[in-house]
Amino acid sequence: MPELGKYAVEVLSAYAASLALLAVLILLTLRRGRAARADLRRAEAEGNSDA
Amino acid sequence: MELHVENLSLARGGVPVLTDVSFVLRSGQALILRGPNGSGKTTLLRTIAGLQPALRGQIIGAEDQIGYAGHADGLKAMLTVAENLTFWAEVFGQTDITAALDAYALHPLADRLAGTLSAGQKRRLGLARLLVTGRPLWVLDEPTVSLDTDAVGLFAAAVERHMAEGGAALMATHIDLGLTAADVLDITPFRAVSGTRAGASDEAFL
Amino acid sequence: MELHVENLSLARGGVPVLTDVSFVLRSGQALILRGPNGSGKTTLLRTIAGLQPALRGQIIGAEDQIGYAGHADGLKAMLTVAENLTFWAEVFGQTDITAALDAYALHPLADRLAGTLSAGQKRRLGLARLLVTGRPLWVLDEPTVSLDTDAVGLFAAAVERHMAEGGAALMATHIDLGLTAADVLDITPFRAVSGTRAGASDEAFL
Amino acid sequence: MTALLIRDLRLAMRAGGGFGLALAFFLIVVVLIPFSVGPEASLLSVIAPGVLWLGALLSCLLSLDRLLAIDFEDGTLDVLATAPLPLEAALSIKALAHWLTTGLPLVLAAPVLGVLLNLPGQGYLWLVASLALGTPALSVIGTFGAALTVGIKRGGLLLSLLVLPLYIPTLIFGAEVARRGAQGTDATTPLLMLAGITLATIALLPFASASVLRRGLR
Amino acid sequence: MTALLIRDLRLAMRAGGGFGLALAFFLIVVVLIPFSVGPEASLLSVIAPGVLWLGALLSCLLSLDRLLAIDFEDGTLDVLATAPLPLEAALSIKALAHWLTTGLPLVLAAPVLGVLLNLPGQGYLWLVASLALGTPALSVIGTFGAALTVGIKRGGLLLSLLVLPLYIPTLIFGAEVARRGAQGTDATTPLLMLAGITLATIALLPFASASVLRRGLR
Amino acid sequence: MSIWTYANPVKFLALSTRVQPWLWAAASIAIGVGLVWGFFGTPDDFRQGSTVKIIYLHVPSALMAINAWFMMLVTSLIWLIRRHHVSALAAKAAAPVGVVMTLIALVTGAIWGQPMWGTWWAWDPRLTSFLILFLFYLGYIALWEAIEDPDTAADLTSILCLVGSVFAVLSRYAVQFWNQGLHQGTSVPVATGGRTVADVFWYPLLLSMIGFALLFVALVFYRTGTEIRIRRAAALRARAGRGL
Ligand code: HEM
Ligand SMILES: Nc1ncnc2c1ncn2[C@@H]1O[C@H](COP(=O)(O)OP(=O)(O)OP(=O)(O)O)[C@@H](O)[C@H]1O
Ligand SMILES: Nc1ncnc2c1ncn2[C@@H]1O[C@H](COP(=O)(O)OP(=O)(O)OP(=O)(O)O)[C@@H](O)[C@H]1O
Ligand SMILES: [Mg+2]
Ligand SMILES: [Mg+2]
Repeated sequence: MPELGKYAVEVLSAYAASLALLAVLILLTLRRGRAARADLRRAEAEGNSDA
Repeated sequence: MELHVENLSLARGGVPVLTDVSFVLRSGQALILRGPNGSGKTTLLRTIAGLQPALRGQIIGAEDQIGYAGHADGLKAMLTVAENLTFWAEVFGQTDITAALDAYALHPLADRLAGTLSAGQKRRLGLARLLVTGRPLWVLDEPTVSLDTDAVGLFAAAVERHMAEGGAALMATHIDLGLTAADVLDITPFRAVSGTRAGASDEAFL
Repeated sequence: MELHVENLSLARGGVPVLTDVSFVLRSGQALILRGPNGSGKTTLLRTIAGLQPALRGQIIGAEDQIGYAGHADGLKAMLTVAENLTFWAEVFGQTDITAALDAYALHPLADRLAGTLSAGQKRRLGLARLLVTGRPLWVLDEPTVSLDTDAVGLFAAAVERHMAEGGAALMATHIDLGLTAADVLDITPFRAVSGTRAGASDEAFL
Repeated sequence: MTALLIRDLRLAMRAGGGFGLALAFFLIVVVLIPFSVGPEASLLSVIAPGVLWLGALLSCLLSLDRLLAIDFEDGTLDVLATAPLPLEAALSIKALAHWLTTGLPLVLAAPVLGVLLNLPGQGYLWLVASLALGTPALSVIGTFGAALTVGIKRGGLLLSLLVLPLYIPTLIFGAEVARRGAQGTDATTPLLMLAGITLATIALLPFASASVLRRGLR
Repeated sequence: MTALLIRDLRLAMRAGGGFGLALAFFLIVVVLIPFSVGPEASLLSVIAPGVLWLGALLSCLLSLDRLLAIDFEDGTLDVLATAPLPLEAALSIKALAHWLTTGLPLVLAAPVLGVLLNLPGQGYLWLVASLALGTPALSVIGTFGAALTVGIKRGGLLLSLLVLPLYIPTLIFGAEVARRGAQGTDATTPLLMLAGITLATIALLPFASASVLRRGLR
Repeated sequence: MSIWTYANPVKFLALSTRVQPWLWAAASIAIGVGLVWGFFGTPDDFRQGSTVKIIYLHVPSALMAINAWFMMLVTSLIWLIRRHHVSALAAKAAAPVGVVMTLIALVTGAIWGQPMWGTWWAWDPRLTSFLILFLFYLGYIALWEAIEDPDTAADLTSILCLVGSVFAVLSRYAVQFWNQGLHQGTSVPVATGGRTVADVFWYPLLLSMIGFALLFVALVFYRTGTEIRIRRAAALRARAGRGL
C-alpha cells in the first residue's frame, strides 16, 4: 500500500466510488444479457414446438 | 379519382397484421371493410390515409385525396359546433359550412360548445367535418358508432350524395350502415398467418 | 335486488333533459333504454350510478349495487389485460379473474398491454371488468360499440348468465344487443319539453 | 387499498419512468439557477436552502398535473366513485403514491443537489429533515388541487395557480427551517410548525378533496 | 394558416383562461422567491434579473405540456397530418400561437414583477429586450419537445426533462443580458448571441419537429 | 466485404461473439495494469500530493463520456440514413455506459475538487458542460424507455441525439462565455503532441485510457447483442402466437 498522506480518504473514496459504479454497470449489463439470452432460448423453443 | 391498393402488407406494433391486400376503389363507389375485432381494419385505414407506413406494397392515388375520420373526432370541446366546422373548412381551403350543417341536421346545435354534445351528436359533428374537407375519398373507421337510426339515415344519404358527385368512400364497420349500393370486402382472408414470415417489421431479427 | 326509479327528473349542464321517469328493475331482468341521440340516456344512467345528482325524484336500491360501464372504459394503456382486471377485482374485493377472461375470450390477450388492443378488444376488456365487480346491477352505456358479431354474442351470453344468477342489467343502446329476453323502455316520452318550467337547476331564479 | 397503491406505483414506473422524472426536473431547476443568477459561489450558498425548497415544490407541482387527470379521462374515476372503497381513502392512497414517487426521491436527492449550490455543511441535515416533513403536505394539498381541476381541459396551469397559494405556508416554514439550519441558528419552532401543517393536512384535506371530486365528476 | 392560429388563440382564451395562466404562474414563482430565499432587498435585487428569466422559462415550460397533447388525444393531429397544410407550417403556427399566449404576456409583465424584486432602474429595458428576443426561441424549442413526447401518456415531466437542457443556451445568454443590463455593463454581445439562437431555431427547428411528429403519430 | 455486412444482426452477433473474449481480456488487462501501476507505481505530485492518482480514473472516464455521445451521434445518423437496426440498437446500448462514465468523471472530479479547490463543485465551464451532458444522457435514455414501438423510439431518439448535439455544442460556448473557469486545459495530445503531464504519470494514464476505451467497446458489443436478442425474441413471439 503506498503512502497516501493526508489525502488518503479522497483518493481511496474516488477509487472505491468509480470501481463500484463500473461494477454496477457491468453487473446490470450481464444480468440483462443473461435474461435476454434465456428468454430468446425460450422463445425459440416455443416456436419449434408449434411448428 | 381512383385508388389502387396493391399487395399491401401491414404491421402494428411490430406484429404483422394483414398480408397482400389488393383492391381498387373508383369514383362513385363505396367499399365496406369487414372483419372481426383485431383483424386490422383500423391499421389498414390509417395506412391508406398515410398516417403509418406499410411494410410492403403500394397505395396509388391517395395523396391529397383523403378525408379521414378515425375513432377520435378531432373536435375541440371548447369551440362551438360552427367554430369547429369553420376551422376545418379553412384548413382544407373551403369556406362554406352550411351544407355540412344541413346534411347532419346540426343547425339547432350550431352555437353549442362541442363539449356539451351527447355521444351521438358529437359523432354527427365529426362526420359533418368530412363535408367541409372537399376531399373526394372518404376513409371512415366505424362511422356510425353511437348514432341513432335517424342519424344513420342522414349518414347514408350523405355518403350517397358524395358518391353521386363522383366521390368514393372506404369504411370499416361491424354494423349495418344503411347503404344500398356498397361493395363489401372481407379482410379475414388477408390476415397474416402465424408461422409465415409474412413481414414483421422486425424481420431483420428473424 | 330491486331498483326503483320514481319520478326522476334530470338536467344536464343546467338544461332539463328528462322529466318524471319511473320504472322498476328486478333480479333476472334486463331493461334496454332507447331514444334518439341527445335524449338523455347517458344522463339517466350516470344519475342512477350516483355520478350526478337528480333534479327531483328518487332512486331506491342502487347504493353499492351498481357496476357501471360508460363510454370510457377505465383501462390503463400501460398495464396488461390481466393487471387491469386484477386491479378492479381487488378494488371490488374479488380475487378471481379467470371467469372474466373466459367470458370474453381474453385469455390469449392476457399479457398484452391494454394500450395495444384494437377498439373492439378494448371494449371486450371493459365489459369483462363488470364480471370482477361482483355487483348485481349492471348499468351499461352503449356496451356493444365496436364489437363484432362474435363478441356481441359473448356479451349477450354474459348478460344472460348474469340474469340467471339473479343479477339485472340496465343498458342504453341504438343497436341490437342480441338479447332474447329483454324489456325495452323508450325514453322519448319523458323528454323535458322546452318552455316548461320542468326543473331547471336554477329554479330559484325563475 | 393496497391494490390501488400498487397499481399507481406500477404505472409510475412503467409510464416513461415516472419515478425518476420529478427528480430529474428538480435536478434541472437547481442546475438552471446558476445559469440565471450567475456562478458566484458565495451568492449561491446564500440562496441555496430557499432554492432547493422552491425546486422541490415546483417538481411536486409539475407532477400533480396528471395525478387524477388520466384517471378521469379514461373513466377510472367514475368506476372508483362507484366502488366500495370510500373516495377519501382512494384519494389518500393516491396522495401517498404521489409522495412515494416524487416527494421521497426529492428528499433523498436534495443533499446531492445541495453540493451543486454550495450549501453550507451544517445545513444538510436540516434541509433533509424539513423536506421529509414538508413534502407529504405538498402531495396532499396537491391532490386537493388536482381534485378541484379534474375535468378541466388544459387544467395544468390552472392547477398550479390554485395550488401555489396553498403551498405558501409549507414553503415559508420549510425554507425557514432549511435556512436557519444552514446559518446555524435554532430552527425548532418552524420545524414544529411544519410538522403541524403536515399532520393537519393529512388528517383533514382528503375529506375536502373527496367532496370536491364527487362534484367534479358530475 | 391563419385559421389554425385563430383557433389556437381562441382555445387559449376559452380553455380556463389560458392567456392569463402562464402569466399567473410567472407571478407566483416570482412571489415565492422572497418566501424561499428570505426578504432582504439587496439580495433580491442581485438575483432579480436571473429569477425573472428563470420564472419566465418555467412558465413557458409548464404550458408546453398541452401544446400538442390535446390535439393528439382528440385526433386533430391525425387530420392535420392529412390536410393540405404542410406539417412544418402547422407546427410553426402552433409555436407562434404558444408565444402569443405565453411569451408575449410574460414580456409585458416582467417589468411589473421586476419592481417586486427590486430590479435596479437601468435593468428594465434590457430585461424586456432580452425576454422579447429570447422567448420565441423557448416556444419553438418547446414545440420540438412537445412533438417528441406526443402520444406518451404522462409525457409532461419527460417533456420538461428533454426540453430543459435545450433551453440552457437561451437562458444563459438571456439572463446574461438582463444581468449585465442591471449592472450597467455592456450587453450587446450576449444580446446578439441571443438573437442568433432565436433566428436559427425559428428557421431550422420546425423541420425537426415535423419529422419527429410524423413518426410519432404512427 | 464492406462494413455494412455487420449491419445484419446475425453477422453482427457472430462477429461480436468472436471478438468479445479478446476485448474483455484486453480491457481488464489494460485497466488493471494501468490502475495498479498508477496507484502503486507512481510518485505523488509536488503540489497535489497523492490526489494525482485520481487522474487515472478521472481523465479516461471523462474521455469516454464524450466519446460515447459522439459514437451515439454517428450511429444515430447511420440509422436515420441507412436504417440499419443494429446501428440504432448500438446507440441505445451505448447510452447507459455513457452515463456511468459521465458519473464517474463527475464523482472523481468532485472528490478531487475538495482538496484542490476547496469545494466539491464549482460552476466551471468544463464541469458545467459535463453536467449538461449528463442531462442530455438522461433525457435520451428516458425517451427510449418511454416509447413502445422500437422503430419509432429509434427514430425519435436519433433525432433528439442530432438536435441535442447541436445544442450541447452551443451550451459549451454559452457556458464558456458565462464563466471562465478553474479547470486545467487538456493534456491529451490529439494532433500536435505537447502535453502537460509528466511522463511518470502519462504512461499509466495512457494505459488506463486505452483500457476504458476497450471496456466501452466491449460493453457496447455485449449490450447491443442483448438488445438484438430481445428484439429477436419479440419478433419470434410475434410471428408465432399473435394472440387474438
Ligand atoms: C466534478 C468535476 C469535474 C469534471 C466534470 C471534470 C471534467 C473533466 C474532463 C471532461 C476532463 C477531460 C479533459 C480532456 O481530456 O480534454 C478532465 C480532465 C482533467 N481534470 Fe477534471 N473535472 C472535474 C474536476 C476536476 C478537479 C477537481 C480536478 C483537480 C484539481 C481535475 C483535474 C483534471 C485533470 C488534471 C485533468 C486532465 C487534464 C489534462 O488532460 O491535462 N478535474 N476533467
Ligand atoms: N401497439 C400495438 N402493439 C401490438 N399489437 C397491436 C398494437 N396496436 C394494435 N395491435 C394489434 O393489431 C391488430 C389490428 O388492430 P386494429 O386496430 O387494426 O384492428 P381492427 O380491425 O380495427 O379491430 P376493431 O374492430 O376491434 O377496431 C389487433 O390484433 C391489435 O391487437
Ligand atoms: N354540459 C352540457 N351542457 C348542456 N347540455 C348538455 C351538456 N351535456 C349534455 N348536454 C345535452 O343533454 C342532452 C342529453 O345528453 P345525453 O348524453 O344524456 O344523451 P344520450 O341520450 O346519451 O345521447 P347519445 O345517444 O347521443 O349518447 C343532449 O341534448 C346534450 O346535448
Ligand atoms: Mg378499429
Ligand atoms: Mg350517450
